[in-house]
Amino acid sequence: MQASEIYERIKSKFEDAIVEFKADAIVEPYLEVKPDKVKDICEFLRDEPDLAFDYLMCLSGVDYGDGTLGVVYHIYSMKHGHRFVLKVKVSVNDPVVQSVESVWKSADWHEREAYDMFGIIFEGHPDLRRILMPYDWPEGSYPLRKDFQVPEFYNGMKVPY
Amino acid sequence: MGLLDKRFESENIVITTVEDVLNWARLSSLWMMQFGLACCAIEMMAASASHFDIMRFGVIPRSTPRQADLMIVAGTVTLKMASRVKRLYEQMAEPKYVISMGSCANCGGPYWEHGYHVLKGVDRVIPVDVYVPGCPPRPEALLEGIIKLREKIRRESLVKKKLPPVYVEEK
Amino acid sequence: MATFEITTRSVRGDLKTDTMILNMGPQHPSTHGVLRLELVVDGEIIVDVIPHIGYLHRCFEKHAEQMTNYQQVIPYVDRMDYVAAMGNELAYVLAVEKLMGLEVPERVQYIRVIMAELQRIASHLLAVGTYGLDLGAFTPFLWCFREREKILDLFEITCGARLLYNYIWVGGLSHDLPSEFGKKLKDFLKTFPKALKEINDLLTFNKIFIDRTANIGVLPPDVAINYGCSGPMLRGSGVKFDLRKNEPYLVYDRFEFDVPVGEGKMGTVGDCWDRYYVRVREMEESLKIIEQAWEQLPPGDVHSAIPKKVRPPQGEVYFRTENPRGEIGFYIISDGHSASPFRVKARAPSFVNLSVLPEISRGYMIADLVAILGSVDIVLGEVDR
Amino acid sequence: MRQYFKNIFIAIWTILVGLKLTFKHLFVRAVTIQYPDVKLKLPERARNRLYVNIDDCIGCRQCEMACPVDCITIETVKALPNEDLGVTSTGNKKRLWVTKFDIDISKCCYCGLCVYPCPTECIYMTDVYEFSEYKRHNLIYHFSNFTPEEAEMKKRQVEQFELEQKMKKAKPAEQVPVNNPESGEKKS
Amino acid sequence: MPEIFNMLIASFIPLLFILIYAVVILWVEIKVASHVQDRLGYMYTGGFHGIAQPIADLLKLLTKEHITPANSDKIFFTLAPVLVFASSYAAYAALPFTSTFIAANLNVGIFYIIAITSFVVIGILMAGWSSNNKYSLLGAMRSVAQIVSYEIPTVLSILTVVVAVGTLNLQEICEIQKGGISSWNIFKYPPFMLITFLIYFTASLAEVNRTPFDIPEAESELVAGYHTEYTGMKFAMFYLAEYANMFLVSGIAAILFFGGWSSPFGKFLSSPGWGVFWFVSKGLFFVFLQIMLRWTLPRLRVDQLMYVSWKVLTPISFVNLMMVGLWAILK
Repeated sequence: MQASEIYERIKSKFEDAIVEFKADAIVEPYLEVKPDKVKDICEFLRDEPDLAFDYLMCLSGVDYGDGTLGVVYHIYSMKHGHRFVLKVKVSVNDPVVQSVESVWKSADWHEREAYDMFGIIFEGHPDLRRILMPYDWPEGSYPLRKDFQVPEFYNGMKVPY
Repeated sequence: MGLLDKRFESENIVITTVEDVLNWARLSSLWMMQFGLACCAIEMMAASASHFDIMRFGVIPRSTPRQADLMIVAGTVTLKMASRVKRLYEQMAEPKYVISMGSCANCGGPYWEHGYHVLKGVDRVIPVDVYVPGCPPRPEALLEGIIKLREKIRRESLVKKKLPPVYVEEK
Repeated sequence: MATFEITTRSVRGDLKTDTMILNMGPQHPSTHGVLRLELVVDGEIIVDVIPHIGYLHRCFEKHAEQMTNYQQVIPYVDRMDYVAAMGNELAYVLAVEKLMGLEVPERVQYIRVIMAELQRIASHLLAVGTYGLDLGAFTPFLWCFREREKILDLFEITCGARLLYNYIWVGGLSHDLPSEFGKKLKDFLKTFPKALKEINDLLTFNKIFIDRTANIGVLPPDVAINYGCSGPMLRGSGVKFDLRKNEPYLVYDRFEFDVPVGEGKMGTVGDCWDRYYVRVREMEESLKIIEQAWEQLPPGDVHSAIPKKVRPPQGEVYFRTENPRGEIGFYIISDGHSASPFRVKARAPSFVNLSVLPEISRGYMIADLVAILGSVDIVLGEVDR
Repeated sequence: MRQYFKNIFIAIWTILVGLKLTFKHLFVRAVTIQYPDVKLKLPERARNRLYVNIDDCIGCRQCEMACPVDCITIETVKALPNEDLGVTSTGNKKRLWVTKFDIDISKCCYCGLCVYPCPTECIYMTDVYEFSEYKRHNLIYHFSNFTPEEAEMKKRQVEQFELEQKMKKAKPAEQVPVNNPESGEKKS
Repeated sequence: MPEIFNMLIASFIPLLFILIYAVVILWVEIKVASHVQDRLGYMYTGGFHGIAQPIADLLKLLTKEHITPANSDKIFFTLAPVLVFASSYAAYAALPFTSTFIAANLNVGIFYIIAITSFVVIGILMAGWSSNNKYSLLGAMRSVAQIVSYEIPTVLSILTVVVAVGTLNLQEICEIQKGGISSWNIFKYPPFMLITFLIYFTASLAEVNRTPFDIPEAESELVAGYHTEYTGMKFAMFYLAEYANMFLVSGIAAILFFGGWSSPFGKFLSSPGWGVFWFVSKGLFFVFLQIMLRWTLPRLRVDQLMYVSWKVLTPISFVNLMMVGLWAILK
């Protein structure tokens, strides 16, 4: 099932949630949606029998550098063998996205990592805390942001070389 | 060196012979702590496997820090792990030695420039006796590091280190 | 699933019992590296497991963005899953080539398949060896490493390194196969099946090993898919999904090999024994692939397609391949003008497989948790990236 | 009841099979390479310690740029026109003094990316793997044959020569007979 | 006056034997383990094949720092290794090394040995509890459950032999089996004595915490079980006690089933001097068997351990005891 047909199915159901569908993007077309509608779209994509996207391949946070953060969902269907790309863009000052942890359990750790690295808050996530960085890492500093400054000291240890 | 360390003022025939025997005992049965962090741990396992048998030097992997007297820091020490490495080092019984294996443990290795979470060298947390360079070092390089450590232990002495003479200018 | 009934705060007669927090700390003989498991334990029975990871977070994604060109990221990709470095390189390089739309000569593809399959055998040998070690059997660990050394010799005469190779480059390979590679590969293929049979006799069909692993840590197929597990974890639960067959890349579609799946021979489908046995059978399949690939190896030059400047167009790609531990995927965004990647996200199989650990280890005993963790077969370099 | 006895029989049988195997392996020759006495001959592509043949180095900094870890630091000084630095073995004309060529081998990740871009193949990886140290700063290798003072002196010479060039270019333009103090020194 | 002299000699010789045997077996275990795993084991300490390695180990352990964990019961912490070693050393009193030499010729010899070896449990429990470490406590709990539940099959199989032989005195048991290989107990009442030996050997493996029953000091689960917190000489005492126990149980197996110091050729080579050789070599053969088992088998889980003891060994040893009893009466 091609990406454009999947797009049609989503458009028919969630008309207002769609921001942009880029069919001719390099390598894979993707669909950008509004941050507060992500969970419903994902549930629809998973429960629809002939879409059956039951496998979340990868959920990655991205810092686009010009003050917008993004979350990219790569999903795949085991039954039909087709794949789809969903994108969400939020601004840096209120980076809130709906959590899809209830749809795919593998999103749990991916979202915690996106929060840990970019500071994207996933509302509805059971326990959103840092996963890779130490728990007492300073609150506002998210390492993978483009404007990240390495702290001079951490617990008495000099960090830069 | 535990009970008798640095207890004696001067060297005499009895001390030097006792020193040699105890140094020989300590260097020929260095019990290693099973403590692997990253890729160097795989090379450490290969060193204790059949091809480059580390047990030929009397190095037996022990699982608890209490019974180990050689800690091989094999891999990248991150900031989150640094306090653990320090605590493990403190739990070891006194005559303890540390081999820093691999570039990451020596000075942060490939992660020294942009590694915000990597500790730049384990010698910032615990004193290191021998640095084994390599990324990861060959098992033979680790064995050579152990031989170098054995040389260092052979030269250790019970006598308190003589401080360098202090030069006082003439009035 | 829980073999014993869980009594968190049970009152046996007037004896009031309570759960205990046991910390299988970052340094523990059986945590395969620096993983901290916080166990909530009622006596010996596990009530809950809380994994704490991040003790080996080496900021791979930050490094990928700071490098000056795509070629320099490959040594860092090697250090992610340091047991199967060739697999990571392959996934990253194929992703960049797909982004650039670069065509690679046949010979390079065949050599890449041979190297990836040799790496799969070496990685599974380590997994089998350490699994025996976790359950108390020391000898299989050393026999497995004796065989693994032969594969490392093959890698060393080809690219010079034993563990982290930097061998597969964007567009080709760093060296062509040396002249004595064929002979060494031949006698490895001849002696390995015998050694594998020995390890099987000693460990796989040993009654105590079967008691310790059958019906333990059962992972139902739908939970496996929902948690995103892949590789031997997924196939152990009976789901016949292998990227080399379902989404063939390189020249995998030219070889015929079958995908072993857990059938629950010694217990229920999806238990530790099945995951272990899928790995042993996969080693035999990899042997078949290597033999076929070696016969059909075409001549050619491996350096011909290596571009002088690697400048992928503006765009992004998500490409995944079948690593020994599961499906490794690289999501690369390139902004067209600069030589270094804008964002590289690595989807590591161990990271996802580990997230299912709390789900499948409730109700078992501490000794079983060690068996379950061994059968999940994680590498911390990949989990923490 | 039958399963009960079958279990016992399987247990005993597999233990005996295991014992047979380990007993057989007691007499299999050990595969150990006794390292300090017997050293393995490494294949010729082995990647261990880096070595730089400094006479062939033309100071092009290709290796410094290619290194992902930036563990090579090179400082070069332009040769004065009257100085002739000779030709490298591969026939390239040398035009730069390499006053500082340091490799911090404890940072190096042994990936071998610096070996390919070198035009004169003067940097390559040897098969020496025994170089562990007691002190970390011994792992910083200095390959250039310039002592720091010589490098300093060479640099001053070149700056001073540049100054004169600028002075010469500036003087004909102004045609002002300024008796600047440096002109006296030019001849020394 | 000579009475005390005799007692001193009688108590000193087993201690000397344990020390020499432990030093040798330390070296043998690692060498056997290495050659089973196709490698070389000790090579460089003390010339040929690392002969002096155990001496180096013990000397190093002597000069290690003694660490007593914070807020742990100091008294129990130091007493535990002493108790564990003392109990296995005390059991050597009743072992008949040869026809003329036995430390204490008790006529309840075997009963004394079973009683005294159960002190080990108390020692291990003390070690586990007092080192104030969760892993040690778990290790101690497991070892108590294991040793106590394996006492039953051990005692029952010994009872079977006593029924067949008729005396508790170890010296007399050896006397009865003097007539060469055919008179050894294992060949009497053909199938049952063999089954008794198998049960006894398995149960004694558990008694001594050796693989496949080495759960109290399970390397991969409980870090190092009950002796996690012990360093230096205290740990060496545990190490020594484990090897002393190993020889003790294999010595008893040799006496009860394979005729102790009696030579397999009946009259030939059966002088007291040779008696020691036969007894020690039979004991060392079973110790070698235990070492080989350690490097082949994985470890059992605690509840499987209980299953083997209560559901398999005990019922079969009961049936066995009845059969031998009936056969002895009908004969």
